[in-house]
Amino acid sequence: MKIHEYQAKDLFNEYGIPTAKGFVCRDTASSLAAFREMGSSAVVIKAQVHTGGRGKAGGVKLAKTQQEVETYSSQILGMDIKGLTVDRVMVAEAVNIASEYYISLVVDRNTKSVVLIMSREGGMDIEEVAAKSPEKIHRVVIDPFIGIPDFLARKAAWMLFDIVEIVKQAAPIIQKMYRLFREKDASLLEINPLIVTKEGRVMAIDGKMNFDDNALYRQPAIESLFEPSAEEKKEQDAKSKGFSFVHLGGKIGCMVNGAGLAMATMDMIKLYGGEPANFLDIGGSSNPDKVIEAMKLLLSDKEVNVVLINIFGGITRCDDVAKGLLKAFTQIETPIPIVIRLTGTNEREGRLMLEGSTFHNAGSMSEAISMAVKLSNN
Amino acid sequence: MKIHEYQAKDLFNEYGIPTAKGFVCRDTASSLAAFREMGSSAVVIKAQVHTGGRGKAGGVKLAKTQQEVETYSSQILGMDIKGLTVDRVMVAEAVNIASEYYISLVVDRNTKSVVLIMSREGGMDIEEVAAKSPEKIHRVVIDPFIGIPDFLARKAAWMLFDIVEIVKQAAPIIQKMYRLFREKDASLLEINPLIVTKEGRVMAIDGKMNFDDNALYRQPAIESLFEPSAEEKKEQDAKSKGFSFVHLGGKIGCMVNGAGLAMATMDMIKLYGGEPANFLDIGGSSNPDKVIEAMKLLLSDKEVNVVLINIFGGITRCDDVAKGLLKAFTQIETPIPIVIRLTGTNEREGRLMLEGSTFHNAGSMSEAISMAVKLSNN
Amino acid sequence: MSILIDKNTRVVVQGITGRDGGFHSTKMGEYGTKIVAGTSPGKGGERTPSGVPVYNTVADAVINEGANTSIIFVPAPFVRDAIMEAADAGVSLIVCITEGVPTLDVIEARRFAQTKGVHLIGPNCPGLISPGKSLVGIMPGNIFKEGSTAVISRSGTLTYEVVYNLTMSGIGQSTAIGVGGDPVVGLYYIELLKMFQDDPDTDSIVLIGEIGGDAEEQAAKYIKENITKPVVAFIAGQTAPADKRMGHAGAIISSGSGTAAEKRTAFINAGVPIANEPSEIVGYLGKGCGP
Amino acid sequence: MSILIDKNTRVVVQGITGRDGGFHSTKMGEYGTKIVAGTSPGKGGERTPSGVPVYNTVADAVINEGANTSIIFVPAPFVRDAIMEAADAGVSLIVCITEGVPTLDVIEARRFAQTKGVHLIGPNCPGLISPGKSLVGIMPGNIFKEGSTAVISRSGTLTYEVVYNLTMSGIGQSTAIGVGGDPVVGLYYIELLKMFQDDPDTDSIVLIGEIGGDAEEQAAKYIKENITKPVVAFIAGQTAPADKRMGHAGAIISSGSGTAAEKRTAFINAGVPIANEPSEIVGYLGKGCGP
Repeated sequence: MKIHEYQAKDLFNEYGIPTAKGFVCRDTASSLAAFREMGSSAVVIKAQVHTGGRGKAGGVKLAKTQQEVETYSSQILGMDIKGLTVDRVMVAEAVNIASEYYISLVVDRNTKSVVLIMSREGGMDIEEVAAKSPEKIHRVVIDPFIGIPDFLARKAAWMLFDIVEIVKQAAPIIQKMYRLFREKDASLLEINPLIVTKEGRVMAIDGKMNFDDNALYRQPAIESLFEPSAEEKKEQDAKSKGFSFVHLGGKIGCMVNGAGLAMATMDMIKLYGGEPANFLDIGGSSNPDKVIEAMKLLLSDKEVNVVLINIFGGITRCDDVAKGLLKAFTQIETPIPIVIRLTGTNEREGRLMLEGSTFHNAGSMSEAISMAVKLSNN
Repeated sequence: MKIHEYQAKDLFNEYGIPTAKGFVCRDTASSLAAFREMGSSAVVIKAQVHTGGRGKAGGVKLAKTQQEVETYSSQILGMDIKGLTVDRVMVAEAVNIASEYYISLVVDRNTKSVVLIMSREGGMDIEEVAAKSPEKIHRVVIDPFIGIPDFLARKAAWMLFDIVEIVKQAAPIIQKMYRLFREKDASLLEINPLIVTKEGRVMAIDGKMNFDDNALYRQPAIESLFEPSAEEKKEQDAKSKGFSFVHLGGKIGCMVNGAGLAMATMDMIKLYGGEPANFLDIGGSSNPDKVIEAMKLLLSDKEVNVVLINIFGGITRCDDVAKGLLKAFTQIETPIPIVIRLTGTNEREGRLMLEGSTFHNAGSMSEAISMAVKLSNN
Repeated sequence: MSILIDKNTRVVVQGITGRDGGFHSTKMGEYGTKIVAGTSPGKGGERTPSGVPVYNTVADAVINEGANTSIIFVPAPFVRDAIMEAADAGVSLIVCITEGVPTLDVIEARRFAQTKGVHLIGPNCPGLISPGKSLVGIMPGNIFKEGSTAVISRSGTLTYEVVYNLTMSGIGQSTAIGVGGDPVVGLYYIELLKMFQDDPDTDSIVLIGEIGGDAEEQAAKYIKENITKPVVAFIAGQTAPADKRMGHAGAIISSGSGTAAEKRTAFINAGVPIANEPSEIVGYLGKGCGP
Repeated sequence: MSILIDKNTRVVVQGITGRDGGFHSTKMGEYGTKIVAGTSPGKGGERTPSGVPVYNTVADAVINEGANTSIIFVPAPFVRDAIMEAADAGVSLIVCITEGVPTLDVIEARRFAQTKGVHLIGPNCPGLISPGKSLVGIMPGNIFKEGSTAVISRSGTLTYEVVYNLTMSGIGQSTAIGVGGDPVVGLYYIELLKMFQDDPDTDSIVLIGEIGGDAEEQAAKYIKENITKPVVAFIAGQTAPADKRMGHAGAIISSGSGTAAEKRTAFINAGVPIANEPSEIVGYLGKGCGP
């Protein structure tokens, strides 16, 4: 789950990580008010959208006068960045930046740990730095039972800074970042750039946080920050029904049990010259209600012209699955052709039961996919 | 550092460990008021002193009437238990005890860990249980980085109890005990007995806590509970001057550098037929001010009839030590004979410097001790 | 032979009195797995309908029944504690089926298991099977067949699909393992490849990967350097869009990395043939694939 | 030969810019110990008056100067962190001189060092010396003499007293170690006895115990079962009253246990002669004491 920069900033403040003063504004009038309130000679106006590359898209501007604040604020509000409409900006105090650094905490699959990643190349795209000059990236693996003791925070801070006064500010910031990360079940906490001001203060200028969806049940405060896009709402709605759904934009609606098999199905559709409309994992059992809900979801996509049901009957046997499908389809009326492929335990019995139905029955995954692609492309 | 039972009870309450209702009272009137306030059919009146064996000494009584509260309270207040005068009692609600258990957390030297110790033989002297039936004592070693996770708390609770409802109450109590122990730098946290009431509630009935003296600097709230006895005050006073002092009651005052050597000196005095007046470790250096302070301390004990100074000159050489002693004794006037023994680096030079002084100079530890014992016993 | 589980595997089921725990305990028992105990705090002393003794703690199950493997079905919020309990109790393998476990819980529990020298598989995995010997998981036992092809996979039904194809073609399996679809799980490709390389009764390996992370790339490198047995790979998610979680929490292309294309390239560079569809795997195995 | 430290010991001094750290660094250097670095956050790049390079972190000292042993002089509140830093940085031995360290800090730091496979001596100890080779501590080096008698002690000056007697009688020492006077410290009798038993250049052992705990009793048992070299023991605190801390935080008879009498009995039962005064030790060694 992603949150906005200004929300991350609020969390930083809650944990004592220094940030530049700033206000979130939903219209130009508020931006002006924020500018006046701040009493700073310059402010940065930043689009608040759940995506990177705001700067390149013109979503970040420095304003020094009321006029500039007004101009930029109204320019940015309503702007489209990577398909997302900007409906709020952050008006933040412009600080005197002496130098910029990169610092983040992230869940690392390989070490199966939280890892602290740092670079003196701050303000840059960190993947680019990693690709071009991997030696400029420092990584510190954190033992979950040890955390970041003082010595480790200092050791890490010395990787970024050479002056003891700066290290003394940075080390506690690193410890606070980790506490925030842990206590809120984050999956990413990135400060880019972390800066040192000309006055010698360490400060987070841009912050980004993602959270572990699996942990939201124990993070109600974080969950309340979630603002799903239209597409995400649909995915969330599917999730609440026990599905895992992702819209893809093609014409062949897929209903599969299991994420891996669903991905393989999409891949094969493409391989066979078709376009999958979606990823849809309906999970374990195949009870009729679930199938009905899944069909509704697929048919709500007006682009879909074929539905492919690919089920592996394992613990739930194929004959039971067939029974469920037949029952479900007594309640579903659609002119769209349905291709069904059932494999696994009691495969023959299941397939026998489907004979004589209006379904297009396939004997193998390859056959099912060719049939669906042919039906879709006609 | 030890605290009173009622103070431990306050800490238990702060950490959510259930205890019986109770009030600390310094006079009989307050005891009566507490009894009335409680509205309980019976109360237990318990002497609050820094020692064990209160029960055997008659310092714990059950009272069911105002008359009994008055009688027992006035009996116990002012009572002498192992040399300590009872100046306050706890008047605690008497609960319906169904069964009693022992549970404690203690720093264990051997495993170099905090250890949870439990027994179903509650209310007894645990050392006695350990000696007679060691199989009735359960020990759980706690990893400082892991603490007591839920499973471990449950596993421990199952060692004491057989009923899931009781285990569900006891497991969090164990976790709270550990949290209290850690957060307050305890060295002992003992609940004896931990009881189950006839109504099925788990509760701490008698609690004892000791704290790590080395950690008091970061535990001001705990330190403020310290009520030193007259003797402890003297020890504390010595400590503030950089000494380690224990009064023993004999006639030979000892001044030694180093705890081990000081103990060995005491032992040898006894072995040679004398009585050491004290243990006094004056620590590393031998600057004159320290010697003067130490002499004041020794001479304040009117029983002392000889002073034995036993110094090993290591990093601080013997000639420097001798210089310091001579300087110090220009400011000390006492008719009491002083035996000095200096060994170690530059021993000869040091001893030469002391020649001609009023000190009794000894060439070896054995000689010094024989001299001191002889002088003391004459 | 096989790896991790065999005829001597004695399983304790954590959460045996729950719906899934009960159902799959029965299924595993029917397959022939030695289900020696279950745990359910407060139900110690009882027995399940099929007669399995229930204990209050895993430690009791280990002491009284000689359990050496645990399978976990407890709800996600209790998984961290359940893994730690099993690791502390002295089993040598823990298989965690539960999905939806918070990542930081897995990180802690796995680290704990590691310090105790205990293997963890999962969470969010279908478990593992050594056909004809032991099934510790939720896989449909009947689609497997005893043999000498190893299967390692991040997915459940896709594994079944692959295995079903193998079995139908007469290719049996030594051990098949679903490592789990979460970003952080226990045993993974490299540890398992090493075990299979050392297993005398495994003579080929099927590796089923998917998008997200770079474990496949690392596995490819490891195979090139250390594995002499033939390996065939399959990668799911070639058409997956970026930044979308494809069912599994771990199946996500983020910041442009973890794509199927990168993984395919890595295997090809390591000399490992890539199947384009599950059914092609049989062909590669038949041909004697491998580096 | 010797144990733990020798000519190859390369010491980093944590807290070298402090009063004690500075003083004893010089003393150790004069003795011949290789003091290769010091640490003092913020003073990295500087040098001490005697020319020892100062680093901001122990890790830097290990990387740049090949330090393999650390000695700690930082104030008590910072000891826990200092030990962990050294253990993490990759030294193999940590000697902590500082006294007054909270026990729970020692428990954590020692556990951390243990998981990293690093030996800890202390805190609240005088350190150790392998005469003629290396001194890592605050002992007066000049009273020691190269030889083959090992000394293990819970005390500082009492050790010097004993060693002085030995040296004066011509009995040199292989390694002499003060394990520290706190209730919880690092290496203790049993680990050290084992090392000395295995050290070809140690042929007798002096063990100086004191009241508090039952480490002496355990050592006695261990000696009886495992040590073939002659051992002489001395126990301080026979006249100590109960429940009073005798200088060392660990020297306390509590709940009637930890008395000198118990310890003496244990050694006698193990066939280890007990000296009644420090000067008697020489006699026992001369006689070829031991079980």
